[in-house]
Amino acid sequence: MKLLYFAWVRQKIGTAEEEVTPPAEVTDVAGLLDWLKARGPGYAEALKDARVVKVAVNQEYVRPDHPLKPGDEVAIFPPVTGG
Amino acid sequence: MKLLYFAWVRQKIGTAEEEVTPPAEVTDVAGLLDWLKARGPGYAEALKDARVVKVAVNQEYVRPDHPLKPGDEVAIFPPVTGG
Amino acid sequence: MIRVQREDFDIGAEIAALTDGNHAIGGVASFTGLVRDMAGDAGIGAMTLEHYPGMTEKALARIEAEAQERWPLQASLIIHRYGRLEPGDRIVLVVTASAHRQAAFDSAMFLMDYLKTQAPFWKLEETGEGAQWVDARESDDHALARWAPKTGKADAAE
Amino acid sequence: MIRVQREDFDIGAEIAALTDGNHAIGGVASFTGLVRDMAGDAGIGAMTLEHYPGMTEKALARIEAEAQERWPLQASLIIHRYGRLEPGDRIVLVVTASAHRQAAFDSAMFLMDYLKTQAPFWKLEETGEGAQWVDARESDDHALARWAPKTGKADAAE
Repeated sequence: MKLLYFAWVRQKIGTAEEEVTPPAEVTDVAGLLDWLKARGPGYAEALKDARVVKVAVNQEYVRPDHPLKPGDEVAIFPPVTGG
Repeated sequence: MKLLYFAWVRQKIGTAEEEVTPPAEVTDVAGLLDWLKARGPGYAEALKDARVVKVAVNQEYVRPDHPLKPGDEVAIFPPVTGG
Repeated sequence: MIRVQREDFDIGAEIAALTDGNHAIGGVASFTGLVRDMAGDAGIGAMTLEHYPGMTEKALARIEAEAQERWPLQASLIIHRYGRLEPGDRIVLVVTASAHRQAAFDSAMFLMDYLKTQAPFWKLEETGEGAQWVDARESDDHALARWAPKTGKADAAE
Repeated sequence: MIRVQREDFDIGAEIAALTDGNHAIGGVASFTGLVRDMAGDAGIGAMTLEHYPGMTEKALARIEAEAQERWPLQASLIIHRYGRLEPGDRIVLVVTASAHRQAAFDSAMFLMDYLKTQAPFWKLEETGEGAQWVDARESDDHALARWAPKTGKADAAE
């Protein structure tokens, strides 16, 4: 599974992208965020408030209960501020 | 008093501007329109519905009861259609 | 700034002249009116815009001043052409610049609604059946009504 | 039409390319977003716009398609820049063209409101106290809410 991070999520985690293989019990977006938070202080800090960060799977916004599969591209980022 | 006519008011009356000296009983815009209507069939046709035509005195929109004085520039025209 | 002219205008150059160097501007709204091929049902070839020299400038200046009073604008521009225009030709340009986008959008709409109902211009269309004066549209009066003072639109800037 | 690019754009040239020769267009609305000197209280020198290549284009294309569905548009354009921008620089351009002015205005406002809240861009401002990510604004969410389907805005074209 390919993970992409943007803006301050990227800065706090310290990388722009990584390839991960979460354990079998991670089946949806909420589960992935919980699993990531346990990977280190940068992750915990970036993802501490799950209601703030946005998640896109395969470049579409999704909700926390969105199911995940191995080949997915999952992007995690703050609320957008373009325009 | 200088009178200016625009668009179909001008076409129906047959002139773009004229200098007139209305009688003393013409003291306001409504009185001027009534006096003009009696000047000929073109005037009568152009001004037959006083609620349709707009009047500006000295380049400001005015109401029928607006008073008139000798040196005024009075313009009479249809509802505007610019923009 | 207002201009009444026979000549065409260059939208990009006008916006640049109005806004370049003013770094307090966050948003610029513009509206350009063009001569359409179809007015109602009859195809039109061209039109002639008649106006009232002198009063036109006064009316536009007053409308612009009112927009400046209602919204915190950094800059504004109204250009309106007169004379003979063909389909696709530009008729009118309104540009408003503000710190925030909603003030720019709202004031541009306000300027257009006022122009349509207050500025002394009249359109004579060349149709298949000869020249015809365009009728004023009730929908333009309705559009104007939304800016009546009671609506408090002046405070709608984001 | 949508474009995501590092390069600047020319408003007049973009509008001309979009509208020239289409005589069904009666009105063209545009909005240009510029980098302001002041964001909140701290003066900013410049900003860097980060984005999500791939998703950005998809998001803009979907937003444009929704505008085309809601309003009878003859043409539309969204350009959004990324990279480092200085005060006064253009960030975003939205252009909409329709037979009638209100459809052009409304759809341009809709596109900007959606862009602000949906398109994956993030602004990093250079302030006196170092670089700082811009916070999303609640007022942008409120602006978006007015386009919820229940309001029937889709039928508001004059």
